Amino acid sequence: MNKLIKKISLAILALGIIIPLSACTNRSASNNSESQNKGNSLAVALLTDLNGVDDKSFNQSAWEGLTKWGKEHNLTKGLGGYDYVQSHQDSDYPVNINKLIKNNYNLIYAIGYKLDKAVTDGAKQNPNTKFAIIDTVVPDLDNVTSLTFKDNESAYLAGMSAALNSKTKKIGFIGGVKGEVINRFEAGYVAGAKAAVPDIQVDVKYVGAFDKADVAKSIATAMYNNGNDAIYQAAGSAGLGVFSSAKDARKSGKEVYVVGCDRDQTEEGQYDGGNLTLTSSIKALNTVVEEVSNETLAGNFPGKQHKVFGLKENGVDISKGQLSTDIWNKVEQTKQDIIDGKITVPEKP
Amino acid sequence: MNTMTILMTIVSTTLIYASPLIFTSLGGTFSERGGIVNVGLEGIMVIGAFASTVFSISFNETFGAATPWLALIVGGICGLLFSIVHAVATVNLRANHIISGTVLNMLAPAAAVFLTKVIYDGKGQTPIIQQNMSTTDIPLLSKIPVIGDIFFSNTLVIGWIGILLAFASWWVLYKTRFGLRLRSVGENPEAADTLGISVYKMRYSAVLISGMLGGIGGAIMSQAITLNYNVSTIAGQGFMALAAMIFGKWNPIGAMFAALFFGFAQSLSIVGAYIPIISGWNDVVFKVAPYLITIVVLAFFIGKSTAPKADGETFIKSK
Amino acid sequence: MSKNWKSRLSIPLISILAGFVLGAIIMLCLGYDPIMTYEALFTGAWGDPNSIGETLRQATPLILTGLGFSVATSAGFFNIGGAGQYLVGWLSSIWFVLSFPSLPGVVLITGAIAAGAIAGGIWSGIAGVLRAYLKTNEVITTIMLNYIALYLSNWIVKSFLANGDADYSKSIPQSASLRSPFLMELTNNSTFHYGLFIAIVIAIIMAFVMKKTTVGYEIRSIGLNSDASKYAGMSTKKVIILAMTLSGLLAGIGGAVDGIGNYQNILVLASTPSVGFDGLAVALLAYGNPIGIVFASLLFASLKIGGLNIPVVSNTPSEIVDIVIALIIFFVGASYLFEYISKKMKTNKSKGGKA
Amino acid sequence: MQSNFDQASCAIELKHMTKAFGDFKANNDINLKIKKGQIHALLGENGAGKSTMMNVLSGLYQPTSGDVFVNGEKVAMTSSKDANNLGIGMVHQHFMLVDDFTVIENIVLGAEPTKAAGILNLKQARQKIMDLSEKYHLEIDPDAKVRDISVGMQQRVEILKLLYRDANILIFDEPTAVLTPSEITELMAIMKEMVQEGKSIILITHKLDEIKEVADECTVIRRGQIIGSVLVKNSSEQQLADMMVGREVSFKTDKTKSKPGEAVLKIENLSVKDSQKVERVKNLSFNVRAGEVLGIAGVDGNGQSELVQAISGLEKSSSGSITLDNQNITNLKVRKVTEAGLGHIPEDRQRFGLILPMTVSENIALQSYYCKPDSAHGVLKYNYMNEHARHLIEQFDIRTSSEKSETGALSGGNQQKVIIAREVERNPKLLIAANPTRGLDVGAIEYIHKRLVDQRDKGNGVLLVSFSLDEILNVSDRILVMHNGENMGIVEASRTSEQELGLMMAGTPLDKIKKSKRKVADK
Repeated sequence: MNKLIKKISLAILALGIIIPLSACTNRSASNNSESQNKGNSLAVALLTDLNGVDDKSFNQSAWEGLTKWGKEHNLTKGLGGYDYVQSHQDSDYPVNINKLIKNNYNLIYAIGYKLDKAVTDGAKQNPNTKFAIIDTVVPDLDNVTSLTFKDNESAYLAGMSAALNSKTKKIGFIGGVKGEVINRFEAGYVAGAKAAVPDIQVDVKYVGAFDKADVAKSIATAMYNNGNDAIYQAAGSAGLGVFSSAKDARKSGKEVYVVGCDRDQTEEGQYDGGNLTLTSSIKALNTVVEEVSNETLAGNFPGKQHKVFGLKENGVDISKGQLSTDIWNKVEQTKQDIIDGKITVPEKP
Repeated sequence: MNTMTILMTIVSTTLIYASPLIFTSLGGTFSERGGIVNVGLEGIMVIGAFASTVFSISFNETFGAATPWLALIVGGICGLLFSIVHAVATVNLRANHIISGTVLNMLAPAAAVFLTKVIYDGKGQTPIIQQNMSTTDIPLLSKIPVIGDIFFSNTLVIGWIGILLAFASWWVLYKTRFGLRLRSVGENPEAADTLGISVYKMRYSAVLISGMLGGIGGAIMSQAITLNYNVSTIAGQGFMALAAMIFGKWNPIGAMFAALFFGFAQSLSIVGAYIPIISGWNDVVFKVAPYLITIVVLAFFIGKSTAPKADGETFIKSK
Repeated sequence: MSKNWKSRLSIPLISILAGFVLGAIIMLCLGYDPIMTYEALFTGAWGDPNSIGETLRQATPLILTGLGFSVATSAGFFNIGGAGQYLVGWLSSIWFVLSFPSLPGVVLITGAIAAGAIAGGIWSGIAGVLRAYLKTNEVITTIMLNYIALYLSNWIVKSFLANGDADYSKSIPQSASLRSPFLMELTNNSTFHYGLFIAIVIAIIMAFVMKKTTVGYEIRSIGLNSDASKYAGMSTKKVIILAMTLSGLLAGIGGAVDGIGNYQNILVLASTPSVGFDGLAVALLAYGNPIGIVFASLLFASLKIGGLNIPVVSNTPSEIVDIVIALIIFFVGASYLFEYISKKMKTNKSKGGKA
Repeated sequence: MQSNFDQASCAIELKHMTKAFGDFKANNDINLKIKKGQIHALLGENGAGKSTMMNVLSGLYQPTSGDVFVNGEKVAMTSSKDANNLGIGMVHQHFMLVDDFTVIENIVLGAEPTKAAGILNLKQARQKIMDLSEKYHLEIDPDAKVRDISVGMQQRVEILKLLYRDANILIFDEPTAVLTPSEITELMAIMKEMVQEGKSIILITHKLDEIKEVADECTVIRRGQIIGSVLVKNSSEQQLADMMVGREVSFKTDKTKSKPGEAVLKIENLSVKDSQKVERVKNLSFNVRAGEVLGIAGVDGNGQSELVQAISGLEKSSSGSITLDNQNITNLKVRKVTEAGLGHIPEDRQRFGLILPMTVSENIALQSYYCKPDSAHGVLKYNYMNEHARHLIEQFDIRTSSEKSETGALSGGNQQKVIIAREVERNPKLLIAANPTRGLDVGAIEYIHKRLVDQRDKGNGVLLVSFSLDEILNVSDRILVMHNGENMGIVEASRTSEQELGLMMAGTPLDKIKKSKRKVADK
């Protein structure tokens, strides 16, 4: 028995050596990127939270910005150029930061408040690497810039749009897990809605997780049944359940809408009768990433700074989506008022 | 909300949550009635969700409104193919059933995301499907006054199909030759063997049926709920289905009611927030309630549930 | 005995090999470069002191959740509640430290670990008590308790432990941390901490407990034949509760050690932590043997940490790592395959000899 | 011509049949003829190769070499289905029944009558089954679940399963091991009837009296080889037994007259309910005295198991008291009872007596692992345990390669010896032995009986529960008969007869028998 096991393992081992050897031809191809990118002074990496760069949300937006920037500067995806790394668990952040540093990335975007500890440690230990952290503030480090967004401002406009569009005077909000960032959305949304239509009812619910689309769909169904005719979703991939619930409601003849979040979610709202994404609050990570990358390339990395991107800085915005011209004009007006400082949007509900 | 709306909402949200679980737990019931423990339902659902989504995206223009239904079938077939891994491992290779099921659970999400990246140009989740499975009125039944509105209007038809399928499954298991033989290999494979029943064949059928139904369950998640495949499309539903099967005492009708019960508990926690007296309670109460209720009901009202006698036992045919 | 030991070791080794080879074949079929991928995997896990540190750190909670799962399995229970038990352990350790931040470091660390152990033990003990007295199936209760742990933990973090509106608790004081400047320097600033040594010591203790003590004997007896155990005068109820509690206690220590060693705080989580589920796979790979679990955890951690390096240096999707892990466990479970092949080879050979 | 005729008159013929498992030949060059319309007994010790041969005949095993002829035709059976089609069926020693199925479902399984599309047609099956049941006097309850019916009825279900398939050649593997005397008589009659109908029967048994009663021919098999075939009417029981074991066998356990002392076990007005709250032991009182073997006779399922469980602490009693060695042990925990001086050889050794995947030495420590010298401060002393096990292995002649072997790898007889070594070695005041020789061969039975008597001779009490009247009569000093949970009376073993015991087992109390005897005498 033991002898045979030995033989089998030898056979497998042999296979294990032969097959990869035969694959060596492929190898040169994937190494090309590094040679192409040589001579460029800036290698940029994007480190996402547990969701990847195709989360149909702000990770994706950031990646789109970086890709655009990279192409403009004749870089390719991969070592020495630009790339992204996704984390699979919360403990992966410091590991990923170190792996990126080891592979000579010199500007790292860390997307999400959860990465603040990892960025703080990484920046202290690697003063030559530059970090940009999104959605939270890491103060007092020369090689870290903090980029936060006034999500509440775009949410304010979203709430206003939903309220003005509402025929039932009832609109909803579905969040993923209660927290600092999502609270800003809730606060802005509720304030915007009440400001536009004082007697509007805003129904606020949380899924309790970002991955339970079935629960999110059930909540949305309850909301639509209860007469809400628009729901602002800030629930990550669970938010997909809100869209599918809205599609069901549409089929049964209700004129309901979803307000998208972080990105223009028009794609998600498409159904055979048209589009039910009323509008989307946009977090323009793409432009911010491009901007900061350019500044860094030019030698002006905004270290130690805390940059806040609101409507004024084009960091957040709202899409026109299915809004009527009438409402859109009011929204534009309010947007200007916020930029001008005439309206201050609350950050906490 | 008025009472009518509350009732309507309870029914429709119950079905949203329960439909995938019904199919999957029925699958589990077949497998375990045939003596193969199947903790790999979660993985099977992943494959069903993934495959049906890819199908729907690729062929929605060809098949139009029939796409979601065909996608369910595709999900079922792929679930079935995937479950062959489990069948080979447990029936032929004498693997511990739990190890093999765990392999399915680990393999499926990795393979699905991997393939998504291969198919969709490196993206980690698929695009949104265009032809989704949406709620509709059931013809005739929805015309019944009051009851029709509560139960059959604007409802997830596949959920009702699942409920009917549970009764059909019961009938198959308890009233047909196939069912009798399938159960016999789950209770006493040696006895079945002496009577000329091919234990291996029956156990294969049991696992493959569970693969098909689990695949459909997963497909319902992507076709009716998330409308795409991403890594969190299936996030624990397979385990809830496993729980439903045990809760239902390995009986198809019991499993179906257990799945509905889980959905109902979720639904209550959602609708509860609209009922004036309790709507002021802390949100965490509503979040925890469905799971707590399940434990309490199971412990104090349902009691012991016993698996088929040879469930999980490897049958080795003597030569 | 020694022969048995050898063949028990050879199966995991062949399985690991087979898993990697099959993984390579899959990559080849889909046009990815297996050598480069595996190279990235290896250097990502063991290529430099920092990576080694991270790999060892990642193995730490796996050892403990794996031990937890295997204790329950020995007594005949399927504890899929590792995730919840780990989580309440994590929560309690941080909660304890934050409640008494001014205590001396040794007290804080032992207290935090004890708090995690107790919380994890209670969490699975619930399933044990229900099983012992009401015959409630532990599979269902532990699944449900996972979700309850998630929601309760998130709520507690937000309501009691967070700074203002943040989604994570305050950080624990340096004195309560299992990390040390020495280890950081040694591993080039990795998150490696003393928890690994705690985990290994506990693994050795568990090996002793399960093999050499009356308690371990009772747990094994009940798992193998509960009727005979009753006949021999063992209290099955007591042992069921004990085994389940011990199981969660270990997972809880895993959470605590990860909490004060790795995270240094607790986060609002989007879903139940995967470490609990990985512990199950680790235990299966090691056939429940405590020392085997240490090695299986190291393998797992290598793959997980090394896997992070794959997308950095190649274009292979990192999911290949999870596929390889699944394949390895498949081969371990289906080890009869090797036996079958060797039998076939034997008979073919003898047939050939006769002809 | 002659040989042709010969073959045609044979239901089954084996020619040079060999079945090997690896290097081990379980059947070696077997030549055997089973004549049509006869009962052919097959006699041999456990492990002699009878079961292997029968598995070959029922299609479960394929012979390594040699030929099988059925009704004169050479056949190659690859599955039990093939055997079924040839009209061969087997009643297994361990019933091959699905507990969760009804009697009808069990009978039709594998040969189900169906309507279109595979829908079961149990109505049609029921008619045929009830006809067969009537014809062969095989009384059954068609809709009861098998787990709820008596062992005797389970066997009738097994037989009906074969008849339902129109089997002509029936193999009975130790069919009487689990039956009561009256059930045995019934079965013998049924077998004779079936032979008269033209069916052929192969009867595997240890019980020589049964062979004498029903069999036409008897073949003895030992170590995989045929020792010889004899016509039953021409040979005596003693001859057959000697052929079987290859040496002379004593049927009677040698024992001196008992010298009973004080009562070690006192049972007073004991009642026990089972898990369904049905009273299984009713107001039972008796004593077991030091230095005697008290046998409890009775048909399976008349409260014996519950009685034993109540004494050993596995089941609670609802009223009454149990005193062991002057200590009230009523409703004490198992361990307390054991410590008070009880040894217990349980009914189902694999289910209750042993933990099969554990080593022999671990099993020997099963009752004492928690105290010195097996362990100290919760730590097991393996050195001591192994040494102790080696000592007992030698003393009790347990055949195992090492004390570290898995107990499951031992033969049934040796497994039982492990239990006996463990229980007897503690020298318990009272030893309960519940069906201690079930399924064991003559050699092992002899050994175990000797051990029980030894225990008695050491001045301890022995409570022997057995369904085998032979065993009860052979080993016991006094016999208590249980029926329906009640005490039918206690008789001296030396002054009773099978008939008297049979009447009591059927539910006639002893005093009534005595009265009627007196009446007969009076008349």
